[in-house]
Amino acid sequence: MTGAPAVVPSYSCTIDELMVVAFSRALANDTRAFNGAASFVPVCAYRLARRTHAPELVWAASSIAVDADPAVVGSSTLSDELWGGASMLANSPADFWTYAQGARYNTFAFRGAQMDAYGNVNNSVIGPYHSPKVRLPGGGGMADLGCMIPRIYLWSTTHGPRTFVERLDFRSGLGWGDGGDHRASLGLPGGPRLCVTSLCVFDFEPETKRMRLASLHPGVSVEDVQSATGFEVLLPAGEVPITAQPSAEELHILRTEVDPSGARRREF
Amino acid sequence: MTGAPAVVPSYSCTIDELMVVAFSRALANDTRAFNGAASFVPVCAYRLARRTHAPELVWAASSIAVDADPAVVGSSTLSDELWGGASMLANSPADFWTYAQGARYNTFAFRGAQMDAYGNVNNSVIGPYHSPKVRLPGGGGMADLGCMIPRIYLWSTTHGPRTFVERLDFRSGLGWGDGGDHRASLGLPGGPRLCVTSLCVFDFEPETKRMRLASLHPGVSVEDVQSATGFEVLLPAGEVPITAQPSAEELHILRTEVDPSGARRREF
Amino acid sequence: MPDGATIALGGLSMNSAPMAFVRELVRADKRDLTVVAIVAGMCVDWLVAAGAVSRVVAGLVSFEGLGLAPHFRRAVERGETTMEEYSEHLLICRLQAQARRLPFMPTVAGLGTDVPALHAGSGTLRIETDTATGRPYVACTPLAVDVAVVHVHEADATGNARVHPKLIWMDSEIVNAADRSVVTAERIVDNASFTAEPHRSSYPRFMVDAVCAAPRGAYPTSCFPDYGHDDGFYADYVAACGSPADFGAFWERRIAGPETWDDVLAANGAAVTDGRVAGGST
Amino acid sequence: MPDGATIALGGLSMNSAPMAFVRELVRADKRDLTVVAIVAGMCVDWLVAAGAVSRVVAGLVSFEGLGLAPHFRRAVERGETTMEEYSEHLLICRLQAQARRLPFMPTVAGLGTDVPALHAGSGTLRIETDTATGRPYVACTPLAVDVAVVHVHEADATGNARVHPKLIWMDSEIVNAADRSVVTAERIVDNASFTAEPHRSSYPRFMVDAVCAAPRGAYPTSCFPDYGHDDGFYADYVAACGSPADFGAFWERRIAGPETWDDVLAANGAAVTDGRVAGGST
Repeated sequence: MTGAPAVVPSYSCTIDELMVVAFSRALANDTRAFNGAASFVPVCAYRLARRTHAPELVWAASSIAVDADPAVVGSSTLSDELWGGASMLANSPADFWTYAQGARYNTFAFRGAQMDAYGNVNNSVIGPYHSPKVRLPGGGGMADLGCMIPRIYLWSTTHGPRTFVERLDFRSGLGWGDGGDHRASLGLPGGPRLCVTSLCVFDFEPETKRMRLASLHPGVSVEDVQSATGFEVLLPAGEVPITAQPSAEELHILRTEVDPSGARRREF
Repeated sequence: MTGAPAVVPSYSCTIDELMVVAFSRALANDTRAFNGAASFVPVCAYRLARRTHAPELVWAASSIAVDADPAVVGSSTLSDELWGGASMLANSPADFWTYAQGARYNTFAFRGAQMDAYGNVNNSVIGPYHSPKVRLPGGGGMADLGCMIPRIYLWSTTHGPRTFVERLDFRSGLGWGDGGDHRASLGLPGGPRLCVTSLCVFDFEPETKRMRLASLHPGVSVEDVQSATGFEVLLPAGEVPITAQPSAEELHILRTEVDPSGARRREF
Repeated sequence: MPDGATIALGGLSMNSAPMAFVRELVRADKRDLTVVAIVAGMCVDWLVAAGAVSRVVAGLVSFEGLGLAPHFRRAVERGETTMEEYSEHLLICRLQAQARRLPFMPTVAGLGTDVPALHAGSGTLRIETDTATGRPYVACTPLAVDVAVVHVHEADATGNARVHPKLIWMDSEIVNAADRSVVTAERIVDNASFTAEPHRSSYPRFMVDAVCAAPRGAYPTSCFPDYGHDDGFYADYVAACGSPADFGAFWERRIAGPETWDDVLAANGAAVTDGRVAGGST
Repeated sequence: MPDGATIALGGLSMNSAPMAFVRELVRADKRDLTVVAIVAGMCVDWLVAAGAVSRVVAGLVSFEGLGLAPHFRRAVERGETTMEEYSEHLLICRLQAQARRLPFMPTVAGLGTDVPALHAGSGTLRIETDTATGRPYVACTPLAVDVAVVHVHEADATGNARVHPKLIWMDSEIVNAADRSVVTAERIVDNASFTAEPHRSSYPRFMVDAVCAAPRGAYPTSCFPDYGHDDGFYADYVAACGSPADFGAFWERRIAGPETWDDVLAANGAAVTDGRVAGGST
């Protein structure tokens, strides 16, 4: 489902590791995060951040297991295999949804089959809604958590023009909406902060709330990103930096403690 | 707080026993009840009914302990002393209030410092609301459960003209409201069924929804009830029956199994 | 469970769906069901494959990283089954409005997305404005459910039921909303098991209308801590969906054909044992 | 906790109120507090007796069958303290609207009673009509709370906390609504105690801003199964309220005067032991 060009980083790390580390470094110590299905990159990023620069970071595995610290990441990010070491198993209706609505959980990451320049996502249909070319799973909690959670992160392991589109076929989950102050005008907190892809890292231009290149992965050019992106990519003032290389310590922790079985590679 | 005339039943039971049994007999097998504070008469009635004619009756002690079957009734009907033998301790916000709102619990009993002919109650103030003669505790859950629960029972151990009034100083809890179809017009289910007092049992006249004498306790006359009641007491067609005498079995079960410590007498 | 009924299925994604019960629906040749499932997958796909479903009311139907739900996908693309799509929380709010006998439940979920507009015609969701603050919200109207079916670890004969180590997913929302509820249980236990630990009960007997013993009844979804989902079954299922003939054989041999649920488990190498299901495809 | 703050107290009636914390407020000579308590009694009466409270926001304040709360009653009758009266569920709905960042929570509670009209002026409750069904409902607006204080059995140093055998009352509603939360705990335990049984945790650390050890900290209310409420204390308290002199002496000797909470317990014959408090008045 992607037309992304192959990227071979010139680093001693793989693209999954580069993405996890880039995501991880963006997370502050007061992050209180949770995850949904098939979210290996975010799960590894949360775990890595907690073991490096953000020791007080909260991660609720599957939105349920608060402060989980499992020995390995298994084949599902909703499985109880991920819940080892938790201090609390929260109940979804009474606890999770209250914490999410009150922004007690302040951080969530999602992605869609399509994403637009404002960080809105589509995971419902490709093609016309009522006679779709592809019926996708549905937005699940994206329409909810996109509205409730102030710090939204997006990621994509398939950066190509079919994923990053000018216009979504359906808006299943809210990013910055129509841009500008649209989100605030709905009374909703925060919005998307970063989008970490297989080619680059986007942030969001503060006024328009459109994706803007924040850094290029090694070996990727601005033109590579633009040609893999269906909307006009905003550029920062000055030269676009290269995504910072993971430290040896980060890589060691990621490979040996956070995700020794390499579950993060399931998304690639 | 009562001007009730003394009642000395000519039975081999006391008034508390007569009231508990009268209440108990009114409870159907599909009763799903719970109780609040200082509710000894209802608690004994639920327990007695379950042991006699209504074996499937549900009683949630303190609204929490489903199917509790304690050895004794203690000094508070909200105490964990009442929770022995329960099959479930429900959580109040997530479980109890959902069951109550959905009428999964279908039966509740309350009383007030004042009660009117429609079974509305006042437990908030005596006198003007903002400069009260007596500031009472407040309605607690009466305003809630009076609206949510289809089968409401009232009781009073102090049947006198200061309790049964023409006009409440404040309506803390809803019975039949203004009477007639008022309650249904608010979209609310059911309404009060009986009021068991220290002098008599009232039911509610089907059209007006006003209290109507259903039976007189032994030795009590219609005039006794009327003079102890601040509103006009409706009479049934024909002669007013005498409240049925408890059976020997009922008395035995009440005294030895349901409430061996006599907690029910705390209300008298 | 008549044809045309609205049935809500418990579980979340690859966890704790009442699969043994779903197979009984398949074998009973049900038709025209409306299936409510907040976050679902295999349970919906079986019912759609059997031609039992005219409408799916859900937030998500997938096999997570193991793929799309093939029959669901195809039936919706062909217009044979309607996907009445909500988000998780919008669906929860509709269930809560029903359970609590409220005209609606308000939420900010769905604001700014295309989801509410899908339901403007039916009126099941309405975007409204708070009169005091001017803030918009989505009013979620009650969703009536005829029967909810959930899978638990233990139940007694009267209907008391519990999930180990506690109820974490959203099954209580469908039980609370439904007119009637069916519990399938890994084990039927004595009531004394509940009275010994009443704080661990998940449902009281008066919320449960029927109890069925169904050991390993969530297979191939998980019922942790007892057993995990069976990756191998999912993979084989998705592979078989590549051709109608393959799927027909798979369906007959591993899902619909075996006489009993134990036979299904045996056909999938997942017979009831003390351990977790690991792999398990035959 | 500045003068003028809005503080919500946990517990229900004669159960699990954070009394040791309340005594600290008394000794700190707080003024002009707004006290939110869904169903309360002794905790409110102590604060009113100390002159700390300008407004009580509650559904019920009493000592159950043991009498009215004397200082609360008198202060409201004299106009010294305002009773902002709700029902239990109306108050819960206001707290839920706050916790969930909703413009309001709807309920049928209070319809047909005089309670909503008390708040028509302030607008904290509004009777509205559902646009689709014409059904009336009460819109309960958010109730902001500066600090919630709840008493639990066990907490760890990071703020994870649990109630035994489970959280049954409505304390989570005030914790969820409040900007900050304080937990007083019978026992401080290691985090390992939580990770060993994570399904039993009541609050995660990120909902708790401060933890204080307070053995027997709910006295004279209950903290079952550890100890029951102390009937004798309630009776002595009510009796002492008959005269200002008696109450002054009682207050000094048994509540406000003792140096530490342990001294309070000792003065009431309720020192920390392994058994339940039974009686206990000196």
